[in-house]
Amino acid sequence: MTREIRIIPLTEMPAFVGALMQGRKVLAPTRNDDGLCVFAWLTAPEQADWTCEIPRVPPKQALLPRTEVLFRYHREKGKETVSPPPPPEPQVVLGLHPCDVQAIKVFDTVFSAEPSPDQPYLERRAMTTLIGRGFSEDGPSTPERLRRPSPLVFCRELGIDPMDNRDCDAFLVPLAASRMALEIMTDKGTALKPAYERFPPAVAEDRAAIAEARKLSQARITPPLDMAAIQRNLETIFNSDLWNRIHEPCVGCGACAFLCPTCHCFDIQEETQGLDGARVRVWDTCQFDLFTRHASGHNPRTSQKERSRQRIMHKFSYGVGRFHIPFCVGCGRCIAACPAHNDVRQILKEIHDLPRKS
Amino acid sequence: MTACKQVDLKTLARELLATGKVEVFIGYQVATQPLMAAPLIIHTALGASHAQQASNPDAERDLARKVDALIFDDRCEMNLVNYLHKFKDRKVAIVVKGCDSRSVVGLLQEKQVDRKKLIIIGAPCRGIIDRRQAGSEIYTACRECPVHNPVIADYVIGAPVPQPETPELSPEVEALRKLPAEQRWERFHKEMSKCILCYACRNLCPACYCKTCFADASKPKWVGRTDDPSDAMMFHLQRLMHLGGRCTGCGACVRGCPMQVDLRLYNDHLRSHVKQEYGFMAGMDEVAQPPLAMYGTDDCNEFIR
Amino acid sequence: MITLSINGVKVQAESGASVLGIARANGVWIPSLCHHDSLSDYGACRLCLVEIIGRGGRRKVTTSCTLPAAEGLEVVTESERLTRLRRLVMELILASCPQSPAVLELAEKMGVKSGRLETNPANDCILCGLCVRACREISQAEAISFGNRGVERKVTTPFGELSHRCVLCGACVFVCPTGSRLLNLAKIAGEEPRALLSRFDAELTSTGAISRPFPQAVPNVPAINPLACLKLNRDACGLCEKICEAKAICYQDADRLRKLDVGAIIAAPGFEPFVPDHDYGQGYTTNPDVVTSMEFERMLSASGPFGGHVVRPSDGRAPRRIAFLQCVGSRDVSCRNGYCSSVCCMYAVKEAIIAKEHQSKVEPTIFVMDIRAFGKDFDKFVERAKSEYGIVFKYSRVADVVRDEKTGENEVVFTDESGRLQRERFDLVILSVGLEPSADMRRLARALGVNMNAFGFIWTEPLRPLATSRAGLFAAGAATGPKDIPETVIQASAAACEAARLLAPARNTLVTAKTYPPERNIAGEPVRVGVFICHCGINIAGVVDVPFVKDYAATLPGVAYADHNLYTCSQDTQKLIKQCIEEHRLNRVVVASCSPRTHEALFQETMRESGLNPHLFVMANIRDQCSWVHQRDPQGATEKAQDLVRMAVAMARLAAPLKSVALPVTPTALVMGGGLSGMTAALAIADQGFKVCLVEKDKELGGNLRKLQKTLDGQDLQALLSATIGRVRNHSNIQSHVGAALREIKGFVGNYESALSDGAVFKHGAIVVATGALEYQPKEYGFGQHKNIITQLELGRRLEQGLKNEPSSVVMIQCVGSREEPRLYCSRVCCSKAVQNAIRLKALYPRADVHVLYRDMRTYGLREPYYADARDQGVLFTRFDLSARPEVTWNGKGGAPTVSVKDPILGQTMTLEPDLLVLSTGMIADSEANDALAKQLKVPLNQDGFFLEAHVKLRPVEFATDGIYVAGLAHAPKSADESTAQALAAASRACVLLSRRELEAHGTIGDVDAERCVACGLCEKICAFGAITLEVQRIGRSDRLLAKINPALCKGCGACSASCRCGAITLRGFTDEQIMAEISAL
Amino acid sequence: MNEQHSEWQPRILAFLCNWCSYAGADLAGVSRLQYPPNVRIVRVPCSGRVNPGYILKALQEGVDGVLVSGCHPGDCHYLTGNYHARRKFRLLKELLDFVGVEDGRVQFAWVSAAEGAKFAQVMAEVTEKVRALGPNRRLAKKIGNPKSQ
Repeated sequence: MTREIRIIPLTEMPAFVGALMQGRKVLAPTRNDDGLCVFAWLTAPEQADWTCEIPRVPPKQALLPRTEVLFRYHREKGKETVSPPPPPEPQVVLGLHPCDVQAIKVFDTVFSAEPSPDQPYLERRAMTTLIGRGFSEDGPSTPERLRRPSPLVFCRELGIDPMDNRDCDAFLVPLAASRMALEIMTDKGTALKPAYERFPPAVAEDRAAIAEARKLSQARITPPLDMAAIQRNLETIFNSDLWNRIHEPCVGCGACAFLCPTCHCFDIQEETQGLDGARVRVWDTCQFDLFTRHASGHNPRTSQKERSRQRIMHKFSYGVGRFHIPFCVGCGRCIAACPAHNDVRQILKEIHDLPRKS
Repeated sequence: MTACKQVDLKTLARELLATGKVEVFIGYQVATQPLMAAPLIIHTALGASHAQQASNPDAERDLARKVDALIFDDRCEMNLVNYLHKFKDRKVAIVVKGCDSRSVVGLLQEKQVDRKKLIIIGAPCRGIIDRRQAGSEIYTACRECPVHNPVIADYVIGAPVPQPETPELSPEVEALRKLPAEQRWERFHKEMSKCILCYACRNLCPACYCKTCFADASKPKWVGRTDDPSDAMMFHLQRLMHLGGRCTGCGACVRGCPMQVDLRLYNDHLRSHVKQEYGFMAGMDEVAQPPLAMYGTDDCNEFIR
Repeated sequence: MITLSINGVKVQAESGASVLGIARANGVWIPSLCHHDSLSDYGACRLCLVEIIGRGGRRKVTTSCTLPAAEGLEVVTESERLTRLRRLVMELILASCPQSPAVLELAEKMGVKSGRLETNPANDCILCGLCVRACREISQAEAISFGNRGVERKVTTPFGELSHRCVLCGACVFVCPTGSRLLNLAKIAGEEPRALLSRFDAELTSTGAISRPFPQAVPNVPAINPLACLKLNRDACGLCEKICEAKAICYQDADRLRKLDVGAIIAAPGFEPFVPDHDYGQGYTTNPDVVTSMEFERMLSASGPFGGHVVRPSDGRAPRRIAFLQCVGSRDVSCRNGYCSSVCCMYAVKEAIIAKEHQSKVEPTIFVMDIRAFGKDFDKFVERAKSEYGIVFKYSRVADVVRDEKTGENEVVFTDESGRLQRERFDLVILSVGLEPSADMRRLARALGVNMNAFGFIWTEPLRPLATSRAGLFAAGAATGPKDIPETVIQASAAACEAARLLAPARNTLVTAKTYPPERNIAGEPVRVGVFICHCGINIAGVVDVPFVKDYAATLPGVAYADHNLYTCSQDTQKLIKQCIEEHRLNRVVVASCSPRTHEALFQETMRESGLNPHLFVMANIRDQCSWVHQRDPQGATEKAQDLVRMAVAMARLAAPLKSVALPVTPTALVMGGGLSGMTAALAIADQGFKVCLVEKDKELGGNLRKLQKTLDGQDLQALLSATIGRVRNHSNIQSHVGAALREIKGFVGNYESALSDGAVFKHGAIVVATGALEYQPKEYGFGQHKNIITQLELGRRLEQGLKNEPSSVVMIQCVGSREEPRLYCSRVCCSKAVQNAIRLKALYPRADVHVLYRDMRTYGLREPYYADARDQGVLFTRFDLSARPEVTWNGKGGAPTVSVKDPILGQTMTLEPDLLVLSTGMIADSEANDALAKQLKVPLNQDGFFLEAHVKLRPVEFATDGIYVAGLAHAPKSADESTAQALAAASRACVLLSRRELEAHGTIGDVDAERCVACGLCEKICAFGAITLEVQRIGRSDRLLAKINPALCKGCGACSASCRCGAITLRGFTDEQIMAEISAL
Repeated sequence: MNEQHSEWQPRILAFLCNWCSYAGADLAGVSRLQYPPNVRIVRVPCSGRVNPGYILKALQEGVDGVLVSGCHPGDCHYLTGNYHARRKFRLLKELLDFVGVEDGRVQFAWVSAAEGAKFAQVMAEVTEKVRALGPNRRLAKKIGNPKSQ
């Protein structure tokens, strides 16, 4: 069976987005007042911006909000009453780069892992439709600024194809003559029919163009980094001098983790005001001293050295070891955001090139 | 700045490291991204004595390679002074621009660095390229910088640069001051809504060196971590208060912010208030008394009933 | 107790109580005009009608005020019938009393408009008889009663004649519900009542027969004025006893004679302000807009009769031009006060500034003879008054104040400096009244057996300024002559010192120590807060719903027990609290009642008696902050009380026991400086049995005293010098180190260790700084260039031996090097010195012309008569202005100096050719030495380089840092007797410290968290008490520089904590966590 | 709470120094001076004890106004506490004004122990000023309290 594909002129995208917004919240790449690309909840269809490649803020807030109320409570006359938060609403994440899609796969893996699948996450995930978007430097309709992809994106080195439409409910592919092809991949995708049915189906030429773009993109996949070698090396260098060097320029902020599409650590906090209160889940990061500090004051990760190591280990060793999937998708956000200009690619290269100890 | 020796950066670094005058050299190298420089921290071999190191050709080669990688030019935006906190008891040499040198003075004033263990390498600077402007302009903070030449240094690399006239107060801040409170609030709210509480600003700031920041304290808990903008406001307002009379205006917080929160507006405002009210400029004079450590019996009383 | 029902609601009441009262107490409103809680009821006004439901539901109407409560009584207060009846009654009342605002207000509330009946506007009495009952029941005077019958009935005296029984108490007027104009005491008693005037408010306001003397009185409780009380005078009234729920009234209290065995007596009866009588002139007794400075002081006070607004008494309008007339009752032999009152110039300047600050439009002018700003830093204050506040000073003598009755303006008639009569108009005139000995000083002096001086002050020895003519009897303060506050405080301490010298052997012999049970260790116990909420009689419960707040408190987290008490501070309740602590294992206690400022100590005592640390106690102030100030808003007050209790509980939950630390005291003093002050202090301390180490930088003792010959009153200072040195040398407790300096000092209050330059090292507990000052070496007026130009000190020395040649003319120039930049201060002693030398010159050489060129003659206090004496002797005094200072020239080498100066009377330049030109040079601080010592001791200097005391008025001999005291010229220029007094005062303060075996550092102090401190040094700079230092400390296995708080020096202000960015300092008892918990609890 | 609702009552927190202003409050009480019941008092040893963070925190916790009151300049029981406080508060005021927090949300007063009348007046004026500003929405945190969301 051939996949359903619709063709949407770029000028009609606001109409499509507007239709998506009927009864759904839509998270999409936008440009803020400073001109910075960020994933943000749309309040108007025109806000979706198709010139963004990897928005600075990842789409993870759709599934793991920065602040999530787990329940509320109220105290009166010495008694507490507890009330659950409202159930999640249907939502669409639009314009996902395939590496961000891969990141959501990491989330799915972690949050559904036994023995303690994360109910709030899974409930929210079930209500979420993912619309990916392909990026092809070779496509005739690719805007000029996207022809040269960000030098910081290294997803191809990790084996992720920026035209990959797997794991999406629908997928947008840029076509010539300022058009987008919308590939419908799943039932969730099909459920968007009211939004896309007014657009014409793809003709054979279009299908051929899409296939051609995919082929060119596939061909550009660089020999992937030897992730297995990296993981093997990591297992042996826990106490290596290397970490002394790596952490030194790091200032210990949380920019890399908060902007990383796969980082998913959180903290649980109490927010109280008078007799009312809420238990909330907020983003946290292993880069903060507070992250592992015990109530006693003892901290197993005393310095930035341990914390920097934890980040690399978690991304490239622990994740792979437990879930057989690296916790890095090569989006390059951490490189762009790092105020000390640390580059994870360099670190990976150093680890990869370490002389094997026999 | 008193006249001191003009030297070549790499030669000096090589000598300081080779003679063991310093154990750590903090400078810049080319970053992996265009128009940027990254910090380069060079150690004499860790733990190894000077003699041992000389006998280790690998280490020697590594050291030489790193020294060769040292640069100083208009890409070197980071304020490296922040790294001094990491090497508190070590003998350190550090490359500082004019603005950064004020941070050193601030730290000397607050007894955070031992002058005897510190070699300051001044780097006269005409301004840093603003990478957000695609390399065509220098940063606003640099355009308005009153100290293009370091105020304190043991060595300088390059000749002093002319000091352009700078406005008493950033025109942008001045314009903002004139807006009605409602619009100033909108601006503040907008800036604060961008913040993701990653604390890069704090962690980059040389004047932020508390062992436990109030934002990380739990007893009592001053700042929440939610996306309610009031949490970011609490964090930044209190941090601004802590920097009152101490901020030197180096701009590290603004350049380092991944979300481009414009903290400069607020720091500039307070800095100009402190200068106007108490004639004080942070980081200019090591023996000057910071205004918030003092009082005047004739201080402004108008805002009090 | 019985139970009755009001509108179907069951209420409890005393059997026989009036139903009206019960209803009101239960919040049921019933109109009434003739009821007063303190008087019997007799149902006169008929407004308070209610229905009683009898057997079978029959309803009977009756007045509720006369209806006694009985078991099972059923009362209805609202019904159609009642409304109709009450309205009818009201209509009748309104007709007879149509214009009383109170009645009209009630009528409106009841929905009654006048109209149907004929009214009598002349009447405003409703014949309720409250006045008659008050006169009978309260005053027991029975001066008034009802007379006549029917429509003629009225309140009157017997036979309508003036009553001799009326006591003018005014109770009748006070209780009258309509404010009737017919009730006129003048018609009853034939005279107007006189208001009882408040002494504190300078008699500008009236007060009651029971009142608090003034808002901050100690003890702050009301007292009965025995001259005005009806009970004490006529055995009438007694109302206060009935009303006081605390049963605090005791009419039997009376003056009692007591005999005390004492070893020394200190007389400090103070002074009284001069009262200008009719003969004095200037219209004080006749002109309403002439007030005394004391009255003006109250007028300026925010807590005074006008709330701080400056108003003219005559018309209540804000005055624009105000005049201060100085020297009223001072420097005036016509009222036998030939002395200067010392303080009036400065208080006038202060009052002028405050008036200006209150109302910027005020233009004050001060009419002075001299501006006598001789105190420390006073001249700077005067300069500010001129330059910043535009206050005008006019050198003049005021002849009179004339009031223009038509315009209400007042003309000040004065002679200006040139001797011309001038007139200026002012809205308000303030008489700067002087200080006089109190009226019964003579009686007191006779009783004490001490001599008085010519002006009626207590006489004291010139060089022992506290010693009276009788051994063991000392006098201090303004009782011995006019003084400003710091001098008074100094004298008080000095007198204590003199007394303590005599009493030292008996120290600590009459003390009994209180013992407490051992403190319970509450570590690890779950928080169990006990909350006690006070009714304070009706003071709180009358407004705040106390039982409700108590129930609420019981639900708060951590609260294990809650109760309410009639008086939580009563002895019974203390027992109860102790029981509750025991029974309920309470480990925190919250009392919600009144102010912790007055009652915290009492409850903390109870805590200690129960074995709990007193810091586990927190108070919520629901009286001063709720019931008393929100009387009209019971609901708001109750809600606020809930909040305050919740905040207090939140605070208490985090309260921790605080330990006080005992630190030993080394009973030795270091006295820096061996001049008159240093030696006097050393002797005073040594005489009290403590060791003294006396350090003098010169090779011999004596300091500046060595340069002085005689005092103004002729006392031989050299004799004093040799006697003092002799005593110091021979005193077994004093070790002198001459030619020595302080090399190093370590430690803190009670525990210093010092090393001297001569190698001596010793421990001591206190330090007295008495390092003196230097004589200014002038550069002005050709000094040093001409042999005939000498200083006043040199003249004094020469006069002792007699001058070589008889001078025909001597000119003295005052304020050389003083009172101008860069030394904008008065050297205080030079005027007196000039007068002294001038008199001496005139005595030795009566034909010599002696000219004193001065800016202001500052012969303050009892020095003034010598100034008058000098003028009588023919010494000529000529004032000059700083802008036209004298000029000194001379011809060639041998020519006599020529002084030219502008004569203000002639308005021309006057040229003098004296044989001797004498410069009155001031004193300057030894800046270098003071600076060095100030750094060593970490104490401040003022901008002129003199040591800066902790408080210029109230703590003149101590530094902010405990354990260090200052005396003599090191503090500021002063005379020998003043230095002596200050030295004794410093010694006295030092001995208070040295006499303790140990110092107890209180618990509420700062606390440094070594884990957080980064040693930035901000706290060290901010601490006013030198309590914080950065020190290397051993933490774990490493040495780190950290802030360290000295518990002995910390005063617990918390400024360090509020400034510490790292949160490394907290203030015990007021921790960040506790305060934040309070904030969050709101 | 609701602005339009006439029943809205501002909640105001006052930090009073123990020696002057708290005593002034006591004197207002003893003198039975009536003022609106909107202010809740936190007693601190000295106005110098008041960390500007307390003021910010109180606003975040949702109080509608904050008052800090201490001894008049020169009268500090701890000599200089109020002077240091004045500098800090000046800085805070500058900052709050600049970011656009309404003038009057945070107020300062010097009230002496003798100024019961001034205390009552300050209470009334502060309450009125805050009432005129309406509820504190700017700095108040909403997440903990469903009503304010």
